[in-house]
Amino acid sequence: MEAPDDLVRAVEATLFAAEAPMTAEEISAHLEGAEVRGPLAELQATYALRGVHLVERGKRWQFQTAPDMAHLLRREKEQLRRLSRAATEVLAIVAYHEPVSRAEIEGIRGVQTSAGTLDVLMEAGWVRVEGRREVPGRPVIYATTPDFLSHFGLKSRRDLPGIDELKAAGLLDPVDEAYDVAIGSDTAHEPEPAEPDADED
Amino acid sequence: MEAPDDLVRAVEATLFAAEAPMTAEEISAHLEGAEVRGPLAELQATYALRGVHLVERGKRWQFQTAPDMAHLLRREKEQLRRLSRAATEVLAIVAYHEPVSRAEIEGIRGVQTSAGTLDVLMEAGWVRVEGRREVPGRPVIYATTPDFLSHFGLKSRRDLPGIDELKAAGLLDPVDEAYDVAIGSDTAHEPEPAEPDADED
Amino acid sequence: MTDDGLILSAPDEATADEWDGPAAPSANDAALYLELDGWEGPLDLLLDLARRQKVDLKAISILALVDQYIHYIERAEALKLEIAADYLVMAAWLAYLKSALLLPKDEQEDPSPEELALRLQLRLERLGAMRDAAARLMARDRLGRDVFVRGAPEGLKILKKNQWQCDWYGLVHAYGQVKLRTQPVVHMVRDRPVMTLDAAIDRVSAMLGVSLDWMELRSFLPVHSDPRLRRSALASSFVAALELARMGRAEMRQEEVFGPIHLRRVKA
Repeated sequence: MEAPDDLVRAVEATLFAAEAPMTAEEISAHLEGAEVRGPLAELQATYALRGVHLVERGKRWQFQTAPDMAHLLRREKEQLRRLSRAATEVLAIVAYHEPVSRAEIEGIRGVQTSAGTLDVLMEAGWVRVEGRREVPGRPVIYATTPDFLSHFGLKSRRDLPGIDELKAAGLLDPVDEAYDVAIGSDTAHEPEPAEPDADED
Repeated sequence: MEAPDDLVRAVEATLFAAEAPMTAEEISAHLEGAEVRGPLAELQATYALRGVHLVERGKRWQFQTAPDMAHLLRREKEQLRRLSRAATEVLAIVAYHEPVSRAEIEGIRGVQTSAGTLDVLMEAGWVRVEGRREVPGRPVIYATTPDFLSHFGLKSRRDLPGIDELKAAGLLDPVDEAYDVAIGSDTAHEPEPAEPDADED
Repeated sequence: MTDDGLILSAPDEATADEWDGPAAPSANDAALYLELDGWEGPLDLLLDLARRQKVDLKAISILALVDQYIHYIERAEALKLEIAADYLVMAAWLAYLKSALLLPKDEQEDPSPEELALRLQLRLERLGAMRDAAARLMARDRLGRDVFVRGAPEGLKILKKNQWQCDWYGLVHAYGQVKLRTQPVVHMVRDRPVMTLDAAIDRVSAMLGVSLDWMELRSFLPVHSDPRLRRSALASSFVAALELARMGRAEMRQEEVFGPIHLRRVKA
């Protein structure tokens, strides 16, 4: 690469350090009235092949990243994150009760729901604002999205197991009932040979 | 000018767009792990003749205007806050002796260092607390920062002006050591306080 | 080993008389005051005075330097200027050093004045080196003064996109938990057959009374009863046995870990 002359270098440095795009006149004034159109054209040609271009926008000149490198300026980094328990509960409530307002969600959960929780679900693309309920205060109501169905492998919301099914699957058993079942099955199946009664019988 | 390859252009665009100097590792991470040392060297050579240079400062790379353009650019830019003489001396002592405690700085300067002096240097981002020396009293020790190297255009501390000669001349050694060398004695040196006022007592 | 010339030979041009104030040639009193105010301590003043000798600091004449310094301080005192204590301490120390240097060698104390002089010279050298280094550092092409980074960088933004994870089971289970937590729950406390500790103590002590031999703990349990009552009875009987042993009414023995536990009556 041949050395550019000093005026070209001066224009280059001036535009590089400038905090805003500059007109040719401003650059010239900065460089003691030098004629800068030639140097600007030369720089533009030089940079045309590079990762940075010299561009003129509305008579103002500036360096900017080459268009095909623009993706470098904003890089997306995906990270897998598990939904928190609170968010999962809220999602489940929206799915079972939609459309549902935040106050209703809180009523069902029995605890306050932080604003961030619904945001997370909307960011995930599973919940959306469906509108407002025509009651005093016109609360926003939420519903699930088609993405929600496809993510959870559901054809429709009707595929979600009902309360009775949850009960049958043991998911709604209160803790002490579950304990009794466990105890009962212990005795029934005698799974522990060390049990005194098993030895005795 | 031949067209640089896309990786070179990507490194160029990344560093042009970056708001702070980047290490080769950071650039590489931004470019999906590409090996960027070759491209950096190529860009550095390409830009060496231009009005903008690619420089390495404390392992971090950045574009900056060529030093010979200073006279053109300086007038527009706000002057740096002038450092007091005390602050410049303290900065030099930290840079050439780091890591160094406040007592050691004061030993060299023969005067107490006002609390503000080190604060000014830390606020400027040139000096930081590096830790504590594991001696009685565990004094805080200070060292320079990567920003210090950037600001003063140093690739590394080895680039400090005259540091090799100072080292060779023993001028970075404490007075006690230098004294032993000067009188060429291996005799057990008495723990003589070098402070004149201490001798005075 | 000390270089005598270092201390005693004064360069001709550096006599105290020629010197009329550091930094500024003007000898007027106001300037003197201001300059004294501007030193970074006595060592700093000494270094500037030493530099006026226009020789390498290694070859400095300490005697001449002492004279210059004392002269400077005396002039300041004559003008009734406030002089910080550390300057006066240095002046007194230098006066002492000078007199010691002029004494015959055999009358010198330890540390020798030559040693003190050499140490002073070494300190001046070191401070001088740092002052020069500072000047060279400040003269470099400095970012923001001589060289500039890009004025308006686009900036690199890394957008972190969260890919949220949740599965069908997690969803359904969460709903189950919510319903569970908020449903009115009816607690049914079942009537479970248990053997109380008191009953066990009565039972075990009564049974101990019928035999003097070792009996296994399990033989104390009710034979044909609900398995859940037997579990309760085993626990109570074990505690009862411990209690009886504590009271000295029974002794216990176990051959191995997890082995059967035996007990028998202690003969009164």
